[in-house]
Amino acid sequence: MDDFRDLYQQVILDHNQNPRHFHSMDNATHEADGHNPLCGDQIKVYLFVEDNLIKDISFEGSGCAISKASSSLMTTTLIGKTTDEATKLFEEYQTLITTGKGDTKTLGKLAVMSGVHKFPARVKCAILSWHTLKNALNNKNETAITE
Amino acid sequence: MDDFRDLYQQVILDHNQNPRHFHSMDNATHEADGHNPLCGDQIKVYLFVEDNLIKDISFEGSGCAISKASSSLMTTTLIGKTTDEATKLFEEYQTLITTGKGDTKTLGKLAVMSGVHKFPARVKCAILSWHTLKNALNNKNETAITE
Amino acid sequence: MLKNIRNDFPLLSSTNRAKPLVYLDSAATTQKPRQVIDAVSSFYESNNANVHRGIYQLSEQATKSYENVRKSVADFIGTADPRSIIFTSGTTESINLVAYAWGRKNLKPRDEILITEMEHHSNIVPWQLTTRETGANLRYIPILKNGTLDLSDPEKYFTKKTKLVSIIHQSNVFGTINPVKQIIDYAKSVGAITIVDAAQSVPHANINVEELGCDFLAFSGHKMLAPTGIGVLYGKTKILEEMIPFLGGGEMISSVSMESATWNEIPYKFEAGTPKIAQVIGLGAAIEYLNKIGMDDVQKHGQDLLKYALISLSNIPELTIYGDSTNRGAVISFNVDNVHPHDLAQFLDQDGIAVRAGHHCAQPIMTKLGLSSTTRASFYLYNTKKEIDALCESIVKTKNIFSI
Amino acid sequence: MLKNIRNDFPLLSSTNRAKPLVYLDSAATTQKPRQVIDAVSSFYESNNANVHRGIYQLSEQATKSYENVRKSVADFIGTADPRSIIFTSGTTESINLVAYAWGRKNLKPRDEILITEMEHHSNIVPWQLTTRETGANLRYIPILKNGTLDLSDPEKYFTKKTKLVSIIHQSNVFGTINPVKQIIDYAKSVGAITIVDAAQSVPHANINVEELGCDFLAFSGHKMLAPTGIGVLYGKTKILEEMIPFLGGGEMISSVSMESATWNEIPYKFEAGTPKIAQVIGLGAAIEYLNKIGMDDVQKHGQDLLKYALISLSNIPELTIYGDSTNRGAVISFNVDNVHPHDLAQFLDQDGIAVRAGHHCAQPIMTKLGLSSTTRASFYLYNTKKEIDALCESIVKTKNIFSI
Ligand SMILES: Cc1ncc(COP(=O)(O)O)c(C=O)c1O
Ligand SMILES: Cc1ncc(COP(=O)(O)O)c(C=O)c1O
Ligand code: FES
Ligand code: FES
Repeated sequence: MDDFRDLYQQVILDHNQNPRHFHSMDNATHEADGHNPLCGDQIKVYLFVEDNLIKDISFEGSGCAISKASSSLMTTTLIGKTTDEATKLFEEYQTLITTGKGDTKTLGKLAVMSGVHKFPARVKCAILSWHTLKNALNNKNETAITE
Repeated sequence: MDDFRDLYQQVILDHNQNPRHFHSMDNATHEADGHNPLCGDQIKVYLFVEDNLIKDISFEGSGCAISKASSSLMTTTLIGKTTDEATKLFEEYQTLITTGKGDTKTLGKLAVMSGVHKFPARVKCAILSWHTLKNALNNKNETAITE
Repeated sequence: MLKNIRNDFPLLSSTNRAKPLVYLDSAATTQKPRQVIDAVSSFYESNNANVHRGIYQLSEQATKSYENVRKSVADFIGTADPRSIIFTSGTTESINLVAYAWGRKNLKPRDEILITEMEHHSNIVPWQLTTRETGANLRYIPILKNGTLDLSDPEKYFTKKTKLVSIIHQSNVFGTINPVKQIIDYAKSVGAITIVDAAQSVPHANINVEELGCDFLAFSGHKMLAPTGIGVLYGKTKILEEMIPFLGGGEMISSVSMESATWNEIPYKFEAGTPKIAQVIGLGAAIEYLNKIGMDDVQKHGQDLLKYALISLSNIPELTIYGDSTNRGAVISFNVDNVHPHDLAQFLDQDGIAVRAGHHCAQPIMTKLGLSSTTRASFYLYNTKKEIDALCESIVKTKNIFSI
Repeated sequence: MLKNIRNDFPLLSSTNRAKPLVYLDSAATTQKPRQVIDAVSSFYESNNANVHRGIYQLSEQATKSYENVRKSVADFIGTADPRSIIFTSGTTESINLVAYAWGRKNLKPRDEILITEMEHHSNIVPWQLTTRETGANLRYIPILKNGTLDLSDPEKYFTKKTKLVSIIHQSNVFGTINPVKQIIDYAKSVGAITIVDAAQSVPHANINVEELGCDFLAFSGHKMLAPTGIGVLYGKTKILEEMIPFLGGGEMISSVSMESATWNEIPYKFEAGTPKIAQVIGLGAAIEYLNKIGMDDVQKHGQDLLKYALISLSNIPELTIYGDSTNRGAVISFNVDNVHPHDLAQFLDQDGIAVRAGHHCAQPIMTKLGLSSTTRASFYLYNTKKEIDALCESIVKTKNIFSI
């Protein structure tokens, strides 16, 4: 039961209900599509990057609470970070959701996602937006598919 | 044990050791090849038929005791019979080796083969020469394959 | 009705997340009765041997048991000839077998393969692969909003070009039972070969291939109480005899030389390699179990649960049920407003309830309906109305959490 | 050595024709230990669910167990990457998978497929079928009288035309263990893809695919204590990734539209349909059992029995043993003068002894040796010297009956 409460923390339910930066972006410098083959959900991530600084970021698409909250938290976390910092955070975050371990200081609000690792079927939900982000930053045109 | 003694009756062991009409035939009017895919054994049956009367019959090839005895007994039984009688006997014999039942009067010496039906893996051994005979009589050129 | 059945299924008295298990995912795979589990164990304990070629009692017995199941299967689907029963590893392999051994040989550029928009991936992808190899085209009979086939204009789909028609008997998404007899008649009128994907129908009702008149029928053991890893392809003997082999190897040959080989008689021609012996024995036990209950009662029980569930679920506001065919099986797909199916399934799981969320291996129809996924509850002979009550209660609870 | 092992195998204490069973047909299929039988039962009793897509605990557990076996298999054959392990229904399907998904795509007219004269039908017929489709030619490395390969003139067989080399690791007729490493090196020197048919070797010794350097390796669960209906294809990930799919259906796709589909990542791309879940679990238990004993001890026990049996059988006059490779596995083919192998097997059966008689699915080599069949005794970890004594005794008895 505690595992479950960890997974669906109030913050997550809240971000699901009211996802932040949940819209398209006209002047995006980078964008990419993401697809979770397990469920068929699709998202799109937009970035506005200047001098390696992520000045704006947004997303749209369908997804479960875990995916929406993860995307939403990603946007609020990354605005104002450099692309290098984003890439580093991606790795920290990946460790967090697959093992439950990570440095809460670096991760900040992302730490609420730690409960996911107890639910392997949902790890892809939590990582989808991040994979898509990475593709966007690398200017990859292919759809990111969660591995 | 009794099933087994039925299968390998002395008559059968004897026909295996000393198969009758175990040779080729130069002046055959009919001949056909037979093949048992279960073991790879091959035989050939030769017939000399005049006015629908089987005047001579012989066989050659490789085979187990059951197959050799069955072929040998077939030759001794059929010489002097009409081709129609042979076809009828074929059916009687098939019933015998698959069910153990049959009219001992019609079957004559063939009745010693009744034990085969208790050993389903050996039924093909007992029927091979007869299938081949049938093909020979029908002037079929294809190799008889036990079904 | 169907009393005391649950005691036969050891897993049904276990727990899921420390709650009594409510298993509502039988359309994916069913639970197994003691009788099937024991048949497999006892085969390994007292009869295990390779079949068909052994000159020893153990092997003879195993062969007999194995071949007897072929007869029960033939009987179970209403055909007299066991030679028309090929054991495969499942519906997927069964359909692929036809695609490779009939399709790739007989289809030519511009020939048409006709399926429906509500097929399972296992009845779509093999044909997409076949079209690549043969140049044939793949066409779809469309479906209507209510989850039934649009057969209003058969001439449009059944034409001289139609060479193969493969249809899902019962949809694993909507439960829709398709008018396969009618479709087979259309197909015959244009001379096409017919395949019925009966993965969801054979477990639930009396199916008779002679009545249906289909050329092939495919189904899986694991969806009808039998072990995983075993399936069946029924085929008309005349067609099977004319077909080229699929997998090459032992058992399927009559003789092999270095240059070439000749094929064994059917059905062995299509059963290359050491057979799935224990799984076949398990399938036999499953059929015996189903026969003992009687397929009419199995079907009636499914229909009772279905009706009860349809009413119960309809009473939940903001819940949408997909498909409302009048002729349907014990499977319901639905969604709850503002709750993603995977979240719903995760919340149900927490209450011990196992349902499925996703595209149910039927993406084309999901796309057409503008959905990426649904939640699916499916019922089998061991389910109860109380379990449906538990499902509804848990859905309402979840809905409330998500709408705060 | 290998003490108390027989108690793990329920069937070994049963009877054959009312005599204590002496099971000497493990090369055809092995008996199963309690641990494997129970692993399968207990999966059905407490963990049965479909894998990979279920959002409920039961399915998550099943998925975890299933994927853990993939890791054990990888480990067992010495590769670090579980993505190179594909679950199939057996060696036969494994080899056919390569023939269809690699061979039919990559082979062109006049390309050469190279195998040996001592192959099992499952490594001959798939290639004969492939040559028909592709126009490639099938060539054979010949064997010598002693049952070993004639590798005296490699340039004759390994040429620029050679595109695929598929070799039996251990002969199921002679027991010969072929120098596969050397053959793979020849194959690599001409740029050919390599397959090892390890159906008879993986059960008996430590096999390491990285050391062998082969591109593919195929084996069957049922010959190594595991259930029927499960096999493995190991493939180098880079090659698997480039290959087209084999069977189409669920699990193997990433997404499907009406027009086309994209494939799932490896190994799933090659595992279409509901997996052989319980059989995979059983394979895991078999590997655990073998690991516990240790493959070195398994091999040593086999070699001990082999040596003992070779000596004992050689002492019987009028008995011919086929093949005398110095490097060989625990399998002996022989014949007794004037006693047909099927009669011999039938007489042994009467004494409770299960051996195999026939062409052992290796007709080409039988034909070359001028044989239509042999009797074959094969040994595994549960066999004893006493059983070999019983075999010899019964052979002598039979011989006497036939020579009266
Ligand atoms: C050397 C060899 N290869 C392949 C096979 C085929 O294996 P299976 O029948 O399990 O597919 C066998 C056993 O029958 C064998 O001994
Ligand atoms: C309608 C339908 N067809 C085919 C299949 C595929 O069956 P299997 O996965 O057992 O091969 C399924 C189930 O997954 C199904 O529901
Ligand atoms: S279920 Fe689709 S992203 Fe979570
Ligand atoms: S074993 Fe070959 S004919 Fe009897």
